[in-house]
Amino acid sequence: MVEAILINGLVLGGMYAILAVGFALVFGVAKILNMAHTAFYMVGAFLILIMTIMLGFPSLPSIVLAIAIMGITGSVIYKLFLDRVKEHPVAVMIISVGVAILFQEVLLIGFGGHFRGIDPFVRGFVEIAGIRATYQQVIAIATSLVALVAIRLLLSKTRVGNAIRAVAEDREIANVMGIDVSRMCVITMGISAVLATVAGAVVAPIFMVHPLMWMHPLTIVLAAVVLGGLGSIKGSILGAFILGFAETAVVFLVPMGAFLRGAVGLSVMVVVLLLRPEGLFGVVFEEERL
Amino acid sequence: MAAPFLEVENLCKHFGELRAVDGASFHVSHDEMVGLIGPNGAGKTTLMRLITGILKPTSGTVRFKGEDITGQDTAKIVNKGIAPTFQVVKPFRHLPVAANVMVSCLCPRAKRRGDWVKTVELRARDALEFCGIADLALEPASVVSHGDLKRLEVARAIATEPELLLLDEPFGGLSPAETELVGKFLRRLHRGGRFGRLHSEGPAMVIVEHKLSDLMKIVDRVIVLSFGQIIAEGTPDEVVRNKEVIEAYIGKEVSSLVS
Amino acid sequence: MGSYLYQLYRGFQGEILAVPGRVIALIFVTLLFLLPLIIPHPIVLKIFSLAAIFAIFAASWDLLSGFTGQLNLGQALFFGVSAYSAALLNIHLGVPPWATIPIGAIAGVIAGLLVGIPALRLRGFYLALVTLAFPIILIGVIFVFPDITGGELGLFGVDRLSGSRVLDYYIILLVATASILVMWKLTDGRSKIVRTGVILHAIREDEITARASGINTVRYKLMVFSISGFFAGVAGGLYVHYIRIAGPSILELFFSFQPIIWTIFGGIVTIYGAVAGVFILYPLVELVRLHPVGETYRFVLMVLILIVVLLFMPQGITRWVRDHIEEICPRCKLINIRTRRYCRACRAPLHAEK
Amino acid sequence: MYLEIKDLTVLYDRAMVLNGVSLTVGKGEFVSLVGPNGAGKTTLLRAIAGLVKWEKDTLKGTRAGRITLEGSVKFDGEEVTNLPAHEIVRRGLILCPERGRPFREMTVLDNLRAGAFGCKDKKVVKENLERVYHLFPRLKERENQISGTLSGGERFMLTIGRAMMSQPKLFMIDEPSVGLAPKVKEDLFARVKEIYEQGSTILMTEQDVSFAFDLAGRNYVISKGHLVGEGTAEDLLADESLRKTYLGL
Repeated sequence: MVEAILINGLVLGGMYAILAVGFALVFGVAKILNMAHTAFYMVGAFLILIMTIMLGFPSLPSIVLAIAIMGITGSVIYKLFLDRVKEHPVAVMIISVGVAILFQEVLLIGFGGHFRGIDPFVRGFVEIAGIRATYQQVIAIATSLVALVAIRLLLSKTRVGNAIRAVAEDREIANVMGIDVSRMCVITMGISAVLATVAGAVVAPIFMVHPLMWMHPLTIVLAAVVLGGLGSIKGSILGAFILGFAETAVVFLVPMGAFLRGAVGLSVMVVVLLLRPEGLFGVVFEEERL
Repeated sequence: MAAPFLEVENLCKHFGELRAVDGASFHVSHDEMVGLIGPNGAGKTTLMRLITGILKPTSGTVRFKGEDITGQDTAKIVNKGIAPTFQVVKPFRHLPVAANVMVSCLCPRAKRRGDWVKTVELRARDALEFCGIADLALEPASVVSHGDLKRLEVARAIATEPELLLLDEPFGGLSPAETELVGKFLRRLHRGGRFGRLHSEGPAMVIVEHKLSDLMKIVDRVIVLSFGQIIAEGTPDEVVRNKEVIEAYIGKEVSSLVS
Repeated sequence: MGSYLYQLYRGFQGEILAVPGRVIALIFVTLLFLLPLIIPHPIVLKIFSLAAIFAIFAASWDLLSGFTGQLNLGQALFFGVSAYSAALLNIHLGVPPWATIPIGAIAGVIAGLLVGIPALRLRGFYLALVTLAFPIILIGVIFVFPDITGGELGLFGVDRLSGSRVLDYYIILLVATASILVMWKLTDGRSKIVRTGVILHAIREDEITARASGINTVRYKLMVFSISGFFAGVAGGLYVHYIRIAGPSILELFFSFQPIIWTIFGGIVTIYGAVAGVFILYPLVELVRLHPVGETYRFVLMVLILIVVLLFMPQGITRWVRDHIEEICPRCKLINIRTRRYCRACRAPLHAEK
Repeated sequence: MYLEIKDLTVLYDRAMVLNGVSLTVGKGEFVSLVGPNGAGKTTLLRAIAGLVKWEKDTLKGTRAGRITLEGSVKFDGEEVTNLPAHEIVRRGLILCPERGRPFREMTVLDNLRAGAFGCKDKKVVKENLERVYHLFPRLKERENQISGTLSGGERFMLTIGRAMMSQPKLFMIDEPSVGLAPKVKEDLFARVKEIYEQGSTILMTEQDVSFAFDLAGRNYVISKGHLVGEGTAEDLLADESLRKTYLGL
């Protein structure tokens, strides 16, 4: 039981972490509460489903292709729908909800509301220190870690990463420093969509794929980002793992757990926020608070 | 003897390692205009914010008319009769100038029984007129120039009918002519203002300012703050001659001030 | 007497007929009241009854999130709490609708305070996410006690509001009109009678300054939370007695997003924008649904309209329309119809001369 | 002329902020722009740097976005009026904004690196960094400190250093002395002078007339969106009416 919680918690937490990082990045840089973020994850998973099962492509190339397609889609959606109205935060939020519903409806029309499975990319399992895990789970955990490290390096070491952080801090000044703000937003949106697809790719064979699968992760990702403190990538990751473990524990330990998984994760968030209103790693400038 | 008007005792505020205000003690009596000066980052603004409860002090006490108001809610403190203005103007940008002041007129302290919207508006106009910006009453605050916004801040503060006015850089960014004007009306307000509980005498004031020459003309007493600590206190003349003050703050400008 | 009537007429002319936005609102409300006479079709009546209920709901969201800037992503909580308490009282204790709806509204107020108290410590998106959590947590609670709450299936067989559809429609429409008028007046910054409007605007713009002006923002925020909870509760009570089922779907994420979508579509911080948004989007989607093809594509259609409208009118449809038919006099700030060249009161030129 | 501005007019909604301003800056000159607050100094610099246009574009569709921008800005013989702000920077026209405004959650070094965004050559970046550190040794000491925790003077040093990283040909400094204590002010102006003496062209706005006149070779006086005077410090001070009405001396 404990092993199962550990492994599943890591898988789930890793997935949420990748999603949360992408979400936090877009929020920080483009100041967009992108409700369509987990819809990218869903569409990414569906693309892999289409390519591997319907078209019979091998899994690795289909994943790469799906990631590329989604990266471009993310950028295009930003350019088409969000860039024009970026000074109206609520309108942007509602448009992104609209985009998510649009994806959901198109998938519903195309695939119906069934649950579909994707074959694992690798079968079998390993035993590490007496804990059994399928290869797929190990791959999922490893991929999450790699993705998280990669994004961290990208942000702190590269020229573009530095520019992205600068835009996140102060757009106007970034602009005067010669950084093209809207190009940075497009790039960030692309990176975030890529991350979402990575998350979709690693867990698609573990969980079922269906056109409503974006809703639940969305609430958890929002909760994770806020739990960690808005704007803090580190915090989002920690928040995601906390919620991932909380959810797994509930599903395994409580009889009606599956119904409660959303409620428990969010309760954790509410309690933490009541104790620490700025989230775990949020920065407060005291003079700006009341 | 009645309890002193405003008493600040050993007030401290630490932001992590930084000691923004470090054991400041002073008092202000009800018929004084006090200047608060000091180099940048000395903690003047922080001190003001501690008094008005926008920030909570790490330790120390603030007493107003004998009552301990340390760390109370800002709105409560304002309703006891201390009105702050801000260094960086923060008007309600989308509201008309008159409505900005109306908000103050609606606070429990300034509200009268059976008041209705018309009379409140008139009182708001009164405050605006006193500050000389009544002609802008209908304009939204977002189109008003910086200098007028500074005056709007003061109008907003006096509309709560304070007994003590805390002004944070009221001359900041004003032209010389405007500075003189504002200085004059502050003086007028202090002497026999209409905007106080006691109509015979105006509110006491604490003014934080960088423009020393203009400040020195209007205040009775000056307190000098450096690195969170009070290093000197006295009449303007005394302070500008104080060696420590010159070293820490005034620099070579002193000659021009004394003359 | 005659002169008094004349004055009343002049007031009506000056305050309503001269302002195109208000003329449109007047025509619209009149049409709504005449609807059962024009199109007595039961489905149309049902759609417009529900639209009126949702109009209260959306307006209550606008009151809270638009006017005080407390972004609430969980407005469904107030609606759901009220709907469930009305349904429970009605089914288990047999309390009639005229009593359950006010009780439901009070439950909404309590829910509002329950969310409002943590809201005092939180701001911006932190608050938004905490509010988003509450309805989802409540769903969890509902699933844990299926015997009382009906679990996943919900509660069936709630009493009807009244005997006939037409009567239902008029009850709902009257309650909706009254609620919306109250909310509108409460939030009107230019109102000559109520002062809360100015204060709410002030709190939204800058809370610290509002406090420095001596306004107890805590009290006003809690007040707004409870008022918003009250009206969302009224909507919830009406809803449950109208469609006679209370299911967990009214607490889901999508249901919380609906009032936001309508309000943003219509125009936030206006109240009437929220109402307009509901009355445009909701009947459209439901009417399209009547057609077999529309059934599948209705949400796609709705979303496309939503996105296109917001791309070109990011502040919402009513504000866009208002900016194109009305012009505020630069001198006396009176609203004029755009076609006028000089202000109707002070004769100042309305349009900047080139 | 190096920088040439003709009939620049900016209207925010209906409020006239700049009204037909024309001015020039020659290569290697130090020009100051003085005037009371609200005169339009900051807006003028923002308009030159392309920020007014940027603001107009991003706020399109809101009331705040009703900005009219007319006139022409020529830099180094090239029309830059309608270029986006980041393109203008690439041509060497850099604005150092009011009140410093560093990227406050980033370290000092990252701030400087962000300034060097336009420069892809790592060697050049390194040289520039050395130059900035040489000028402001304080920044080197604080290299890894989060810039939000710097003091007011250090913050401004950082922003000047950051602007220098993008290899300016013409340096626009907006009100360097706002909110600084007299002592810090003196130090800061000494540094600005040093930068100028190293061969930069500088256009600086300032409220503290005495400092501005000390430094600059030529001055413009601006009031309510109009230029009301131009010349050397002596010329301007000699004009009695100008001195009384606009300079308050």
